[in-house]
Amino acid sequence: MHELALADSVLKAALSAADDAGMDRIDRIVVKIGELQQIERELFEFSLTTVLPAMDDRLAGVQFDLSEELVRFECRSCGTDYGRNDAGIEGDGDQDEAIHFIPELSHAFARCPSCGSPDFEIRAGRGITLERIEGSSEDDPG
Amino acid sequence: MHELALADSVLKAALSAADDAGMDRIDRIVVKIGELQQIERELFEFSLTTVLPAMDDRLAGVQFDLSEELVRFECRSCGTDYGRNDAGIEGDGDQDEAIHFIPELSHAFARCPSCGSPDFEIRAGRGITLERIEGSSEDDPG
Amino acid sequence: MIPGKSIDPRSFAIEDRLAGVSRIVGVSGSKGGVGRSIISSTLALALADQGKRVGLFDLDFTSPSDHVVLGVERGFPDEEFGIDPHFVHGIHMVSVAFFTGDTAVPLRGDAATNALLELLAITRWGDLDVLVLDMPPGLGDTNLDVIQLLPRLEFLLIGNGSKVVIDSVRRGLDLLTELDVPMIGLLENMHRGDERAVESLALAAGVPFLGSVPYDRDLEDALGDVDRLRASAVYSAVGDVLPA
Amino acid sequence: MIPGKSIDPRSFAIEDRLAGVSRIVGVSGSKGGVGRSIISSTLALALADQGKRVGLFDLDFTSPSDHVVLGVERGFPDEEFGIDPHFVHGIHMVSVAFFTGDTAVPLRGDAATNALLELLAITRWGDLDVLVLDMPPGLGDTNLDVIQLLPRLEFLLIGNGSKVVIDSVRRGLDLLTELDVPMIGLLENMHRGDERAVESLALAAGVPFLGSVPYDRDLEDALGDVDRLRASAVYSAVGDVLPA
Ligand SMILES: Nc1ncnc2c1ncn2[C@@H]1O[C@H](COP(=O)(O)OP(=O)(O)O)[C@@H](O)[C@H]1O
Ligand SMILES: Nc1ncnc2c1ncn2[C@@H]1O[C@H](COP(=O)(O)OP(=O)(O)O)[C@@H](O)[C@H]1O
Ligand SMILES: [Mg+2]
Ligand SMILES: [Mg+2]
Ligand SMILES: [Mg+2]
Ligand SMILES: [Mg+2]
Ligand code: NI
Ligand code: NI
Ligand SMILES: [Zn+2]
Ligand SMILES: [Zn+2]
Repeated sequence: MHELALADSVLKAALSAADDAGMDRIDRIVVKIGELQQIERELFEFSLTTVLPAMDDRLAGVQFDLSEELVRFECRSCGTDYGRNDAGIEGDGDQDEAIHFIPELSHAFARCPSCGSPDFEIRAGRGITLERIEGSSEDDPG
Repeated sequence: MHELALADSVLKAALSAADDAGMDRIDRIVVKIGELQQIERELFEFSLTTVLPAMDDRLAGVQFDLSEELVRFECRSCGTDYGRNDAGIEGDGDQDEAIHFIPELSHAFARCPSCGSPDFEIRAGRGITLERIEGSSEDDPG
Repeated sequence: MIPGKSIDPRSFAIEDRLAGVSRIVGVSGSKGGVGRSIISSTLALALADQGKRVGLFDLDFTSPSDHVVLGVERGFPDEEFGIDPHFVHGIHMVSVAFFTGDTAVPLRGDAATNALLELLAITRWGDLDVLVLDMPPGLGDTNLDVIQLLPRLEFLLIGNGSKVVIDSVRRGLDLLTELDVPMIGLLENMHRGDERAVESLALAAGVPFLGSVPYDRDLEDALGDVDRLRASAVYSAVGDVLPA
Repeated sequence: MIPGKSIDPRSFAIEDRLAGVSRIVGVSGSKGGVGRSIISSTLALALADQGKRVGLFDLDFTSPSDHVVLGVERGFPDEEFGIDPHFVHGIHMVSVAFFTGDTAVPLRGDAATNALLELLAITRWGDLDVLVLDMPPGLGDTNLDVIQLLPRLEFLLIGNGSKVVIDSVRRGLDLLTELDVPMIGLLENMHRGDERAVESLALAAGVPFLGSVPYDRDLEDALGDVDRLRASAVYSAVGDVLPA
């Protein structure tokens, strides 16, 4: 249920972006969910849509557009590009759980399938990013 | 005159790239020279064109295309984008000299003109990069 | 937001997560092994014993020590609306060692920055009088990150009288002074005999000298056992180090 | 080369620059303050005194110490076809402190990687029997970089009997063993009494135990003065630590 904290940060970031853009209402928030962190999508979505919007009027009619992004690890040692399933992370246990809280702890458990190195870049699919917001201001034409 | 060592590394990188591409002769080497390091361009060019090509036959008729790239520092603290002249580096002295050898030592001397932070990214214009090589192999048509 | 540029939402949550924390103290000093972890842990313990609400956050991700000093069992924190720090010996505590157990965590600087951001975004520290940050050595990513991310942070620097330590701490102190980072002062650790080098350094740098924690040859036996830590000379010395 | 992707030429020069170096020894150990710099510097000094051709490269960029231990004046190296290490007390030596004097060098990990690459690409070490690398603490960028960039590197790990040190060094040792990085062994520093924790750790991890360097209460007075260093208990202990 730490998904609520992640959802909360997304909405805070969205509201800040709305401020910057002079929006009075946010209609749509586009979020990318990285595979590595394995968030519980239902909890995350429930937090975004049901629990949190009450925090700000500008979120009253907001819609969410969530999409998932696969992990792409790139080995700094041999250059191999690999995915979560090839990284040797033990599923359904402590390793998964540690990475769920802090994706960088993959450096403790994940290894390059070609050379065994823990020295990789997480090129994509790490965690939650706010891709885009759409909205309007009172004095928008139309 | 440590410019010779930099020139040497450029040619070694070019020869390695030629190997990868199956080239028997390198005709053209395109190099970008970052402003930050303030290399002595004449020394560097002299090393590239006159001293070093003897190291490998494939460099016999090589031409060089050198261009300069301005420094772009980006402050991690306040986001300001600034150039070498705004970074407060003392010219013609020890600071310049230290940065000439190791561009990252700019973190000891350069400061963001807006907020004073030494915590910046060197976004461009750091040092020497090999942009491209052109060449041909014996069995090239024409 | 800039069209086409995605936003990392985590930093937007930090201020709120720390809203109930009155004071954030970064125990630092650029030289390794000067006793940041010992001081951070015993300071947190002493403040808790005084009835203060205290947090302890071990930011030396690749070489965490506070769980060893305080003898804390590993285990995942509770997860509810975020993560709740472990509550042990009266201290609210977070360490990557709780997540990884005995496993090594090789982390490049940018990964350490990400881990810090993540923990700041999800940890519910609640209401605290003091949050103590146990910093890693050096002048690298994590020390630069806390300066950037936590404008309310005050540094408490640790040094000792060894020439190599004085040389290193002086550099760090000069930098923090130049950057105008709030500084509680410089504390000497492992004080022996009539050594005055740390005091002189504080004087020369114009920062408060916070006194001396004695070298304690029995400290080693107390590590991992809070009752014995409470009886140590270090514990007695750190209790009143933080000016109000 | 991949069309449109520029190449950093520096790594292509490294092998040649180190071609005359017979052996590269990385003095490491993930805990700060265990004595890497003391051991690196006195080991280099002892080997030089034995007539070996020795290099000493201080890779703790944000907290360099070897120049303090050996009492070396700062000053730029000579520049001729590259840079020549300073030659002091029989040791060929490079440290960022030669370039920056007393100024602090805050460096994030990626900048430290760049500084390392640059120095490896331009330094002319010449013919050496041993090049000693004094590593920074932790399991961060520079330790990962040398593993990646210098396949011939052998690690010499330093630890001591303190619980916090044992905990940290065990993690690092496990990782290096898993990665099959060449390892000379584990050396105990600051040995006192009949402490055996470091020896036991080496045994448990299956790496050679290289013996114990005693805790030397007079060492501090010898720092910066090579003649006194040569008379120290540390110097006597490190002279035969490197197996042939
Ligand atoms: N006042 C003291 N007396 C005796 N030993 C100490 C004292 N402070 C620290 N130590 C010891 O010094 C070593 C380094 O301390 P530590 O807190 O881990 O340093 P740091 O966190 O700065 O790297 C540990 O073995 C610790 O037990
Ligand atoms: N064998 C020893 N006896 C006494 N003091 C030592 C010994 N080895 C190291 N020291 C002291 O311990 C401190 C840390 O040593 P240093 O070499 O700087 O550690 P590191 O490089 O691992 O951080 C220094 O003050 C040093 O003088
Ligand atoms: Mg990375
Ligand atoms: Mg950078
Ligand atoms: Mg510590
Ligand atoms: Mg050191
Ligand atoms: Ni969760
Ligand atoms: Ni030069
Ligand atoms: Zn690999
Ligand atoms: Zn700035």
